[in-house]
Amino acid sequence: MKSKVIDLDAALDNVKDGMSIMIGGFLGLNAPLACIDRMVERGIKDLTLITAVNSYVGGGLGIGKLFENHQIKKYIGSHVGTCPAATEQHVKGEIEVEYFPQGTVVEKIRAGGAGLGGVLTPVGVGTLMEEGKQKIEIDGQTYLVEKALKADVAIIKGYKADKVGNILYRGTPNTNPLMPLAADYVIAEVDYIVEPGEIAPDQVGTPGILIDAVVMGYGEEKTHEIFRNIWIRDKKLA
Amino acid sequence: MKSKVIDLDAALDNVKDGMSIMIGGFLGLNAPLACIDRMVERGIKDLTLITAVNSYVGGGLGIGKLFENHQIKKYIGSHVGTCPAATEQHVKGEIEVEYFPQGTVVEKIRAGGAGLGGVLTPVGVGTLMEEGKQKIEIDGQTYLVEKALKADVAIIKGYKADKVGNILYRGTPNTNPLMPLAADYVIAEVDYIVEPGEIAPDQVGTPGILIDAVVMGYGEEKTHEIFRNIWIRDKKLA
Amino acid sequence: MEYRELIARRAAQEFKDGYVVNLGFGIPVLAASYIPEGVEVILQGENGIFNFETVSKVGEEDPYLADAACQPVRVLPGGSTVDIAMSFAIIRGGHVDATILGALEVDQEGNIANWALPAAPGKLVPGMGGAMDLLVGAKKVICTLQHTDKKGRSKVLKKCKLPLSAAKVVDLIITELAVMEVTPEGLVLKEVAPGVTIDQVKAVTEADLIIPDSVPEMVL
Amino acid sequence: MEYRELIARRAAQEFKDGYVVNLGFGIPVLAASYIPEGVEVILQGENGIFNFETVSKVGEEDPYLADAACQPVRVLPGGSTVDIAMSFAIIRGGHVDATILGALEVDQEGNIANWALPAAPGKLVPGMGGAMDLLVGAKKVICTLQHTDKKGRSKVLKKCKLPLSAAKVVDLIITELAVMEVTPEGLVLKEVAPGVTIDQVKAVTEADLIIPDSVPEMVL
Repeated sequence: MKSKVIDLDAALDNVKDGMSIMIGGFLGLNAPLACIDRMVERGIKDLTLITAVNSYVGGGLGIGKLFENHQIKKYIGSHVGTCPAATEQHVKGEIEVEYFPQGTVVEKIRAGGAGLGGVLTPVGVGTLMEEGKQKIEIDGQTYLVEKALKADVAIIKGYKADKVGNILYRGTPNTNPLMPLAADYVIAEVDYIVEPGEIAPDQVGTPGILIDAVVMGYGEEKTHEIFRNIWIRDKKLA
Repeated sequence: MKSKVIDLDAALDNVKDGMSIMIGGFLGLNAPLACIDRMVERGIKDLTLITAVNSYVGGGLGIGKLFENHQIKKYIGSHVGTCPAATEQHVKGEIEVEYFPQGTVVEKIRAGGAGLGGVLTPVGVGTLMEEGKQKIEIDGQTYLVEKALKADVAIIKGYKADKVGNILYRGTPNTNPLMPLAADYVIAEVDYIVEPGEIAPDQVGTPGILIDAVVMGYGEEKTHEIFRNIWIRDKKLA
Repeated sequence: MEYRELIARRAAQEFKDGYVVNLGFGIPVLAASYIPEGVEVILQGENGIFNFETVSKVGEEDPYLADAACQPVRVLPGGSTVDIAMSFAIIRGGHVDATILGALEVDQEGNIANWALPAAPGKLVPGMGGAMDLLVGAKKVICTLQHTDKKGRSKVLKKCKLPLSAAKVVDLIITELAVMEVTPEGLVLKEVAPGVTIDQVKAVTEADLIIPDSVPEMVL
Repeated sequence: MEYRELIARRAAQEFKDGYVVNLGFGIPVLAASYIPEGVEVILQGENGIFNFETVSKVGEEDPYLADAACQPVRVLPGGSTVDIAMSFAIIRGGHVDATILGALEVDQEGNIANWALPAAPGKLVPGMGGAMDLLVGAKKVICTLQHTDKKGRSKVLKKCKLPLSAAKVVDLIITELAVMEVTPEGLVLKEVAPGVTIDQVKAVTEADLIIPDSVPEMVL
């Protein structure tokens, strides 16, 4: 099998202005920070960003930077609240925001990747979430029909990848295992790259067949430093 | 946290005549063979059995025995073909059979466990699967509405469990990780029981909160012997 | 007692041994500090983590592991992590015993509003996060909030005015003045805070309160 | 050449380097023995396994690991196992490049019947297993079957008579006599088996065949 390991910039050449993009991570944790930082430097713009949650509280890390640098045209996810720039741009009408309950956006991504038309969820019934949506009755219960979501690109974060793209996750993998099925081009940023066979088959969180490019992220040491520093800054650690 | 380890018979006391039951495994592999054998001895009957696939080819192992012993009233799954007893009873009208495409029955179980009303699948459109079912149009494509499935009991097979029910799978876990969400009472049969903390948190395939009872299965050695013998018998191994 | 501590202490009494619980930010998380003796609960974070505790000393953190507020945590023995689809399958599928969440408003039908404030015409903030899923999925929904807003207006209403997070889901409302239970008959006053009279509660409650013959004081 | 080998050899020519393929039992699995030099394919088993090979010596087997026919296998370096929901998400989601499946009948519209034989009134056997999902989900569907049944009747029809597995999904039909492609215009005869004439194919084909000016012989 051919190696999928490429330079981070070569991978990002496939991310163009105006594209829809799913980015893994939960408030910055297990997010592809190196790719995002480079996307900021490259200034790729007019993006439709799809994530489960928004940036680390207060912004300044991960996808927060994409909002701060005005690269987002539309945001699809469960909140803007943790990201001051996203909140401000939303309130001023500078970006379009489409809210979904977190479990719903997660299932919409999963459905997109799994070839399903959408999701039948009881969540949001009786709320604004109903607006403009089909509803369906099953055994006397009402469900919203939430359509499947796909994207042009997904950028995910793994702990280790082998050269053919098998991903091992560590800690809380959050949305990373879902997105590779739902996008046309999939970049996996990881902190270690190993040889095929070094990740045990039943510890693979995402099979390599779903990954187009493996890129080296900041590595474990720098990743640790980033989080240690923000947690110290925010008085979570001392 | 309290130990969930109990005697196999104490767990099976919760499986009563007439119940619906999901059983993990794929053609017998990674199936709860000890529980099934004991269910045969106990003669629990009139069961509605829900599985992705049927027994090992030719029967005589795992759920095949439940058919051979006439304990199944209704079967929900993707085929009867591998199990001569199931096929014969179906053809004679002795059991009720409800077929679904394998991916559909898997998603129906997942939906049942995940609080979703059902699944919107393109699979089965234009076939007999359409009969009596709602269809829904999303962006010009037609999907079948396949209702969520739940059961009274699920019996799954893990490799290891810790005493509070966290499950580590080995090899091909098949339907085992899905079923614990979709049943009222969940028995996990395993080949090793270990202390809490001995399974790394990110290797847990099913969180212990979903498991009601942990029971000791045949253990690795006997499991190995069972499969080695049938594979030799069937000329797969020599 | 400071109102936050009072509410958290009372909310903690709702924990039962073995409960899987998801706690919202603020007062709900504080409730974990007052879990009764002999009661063990399993914390769930909707990012996909079970049975954890926050860590606070440099060196204890794992940069790949955090709770749903992105605080550094450790997984306790018997805990686990899962992906977020599994996490919300567990939430929505009814496998979380109780959630404690804050609210902007609640009402006597058990409706709750806790996700949307109009920041500009047609612009709602901050978004619902995982609250809607928890409200619909958790077996028991406990809502903790201050009884009134800064202007003294009741936040326990006949009918919520803000966009709902979920309809008819709240089981119990705990404020610094009272504990109220949503029942098919209406909102029942179950307890009052120490030193607070029924009339004082009624005076700042817009909702119709059903007052039983005996309304005990909270035991904190 | 025995018909099974012939079909399998020709089917194997459809493998492209890097393809993820799912092979049905029988002739399709046999095709894996004839993968062209320099072409690497990744086998997928719908029970949740990628990049594996069967093992046949006692001691090589793992009692927790098998393919979708429950045969003992080993995972090759770069392979993996997943749960069955992920496996079918991958299949249905269009992430499998090609599937080769047998059939009872196919027709000129690309319909295929391979799951249901009436064994008694209203009783169909053996059931569809994972075939319907593969037929709808795989990017390319290759159908391998004998051109006629035991009584010499065509299995390549104008319209399938048995219950369909999927509608309008077959891309390529490979029999011991011919290769036929399903196109918007109809069923096109692409190749004939060595020594077989176009007329011989037409004589045993119920479907309307579009015959191009040049119909090469299979190169096996």
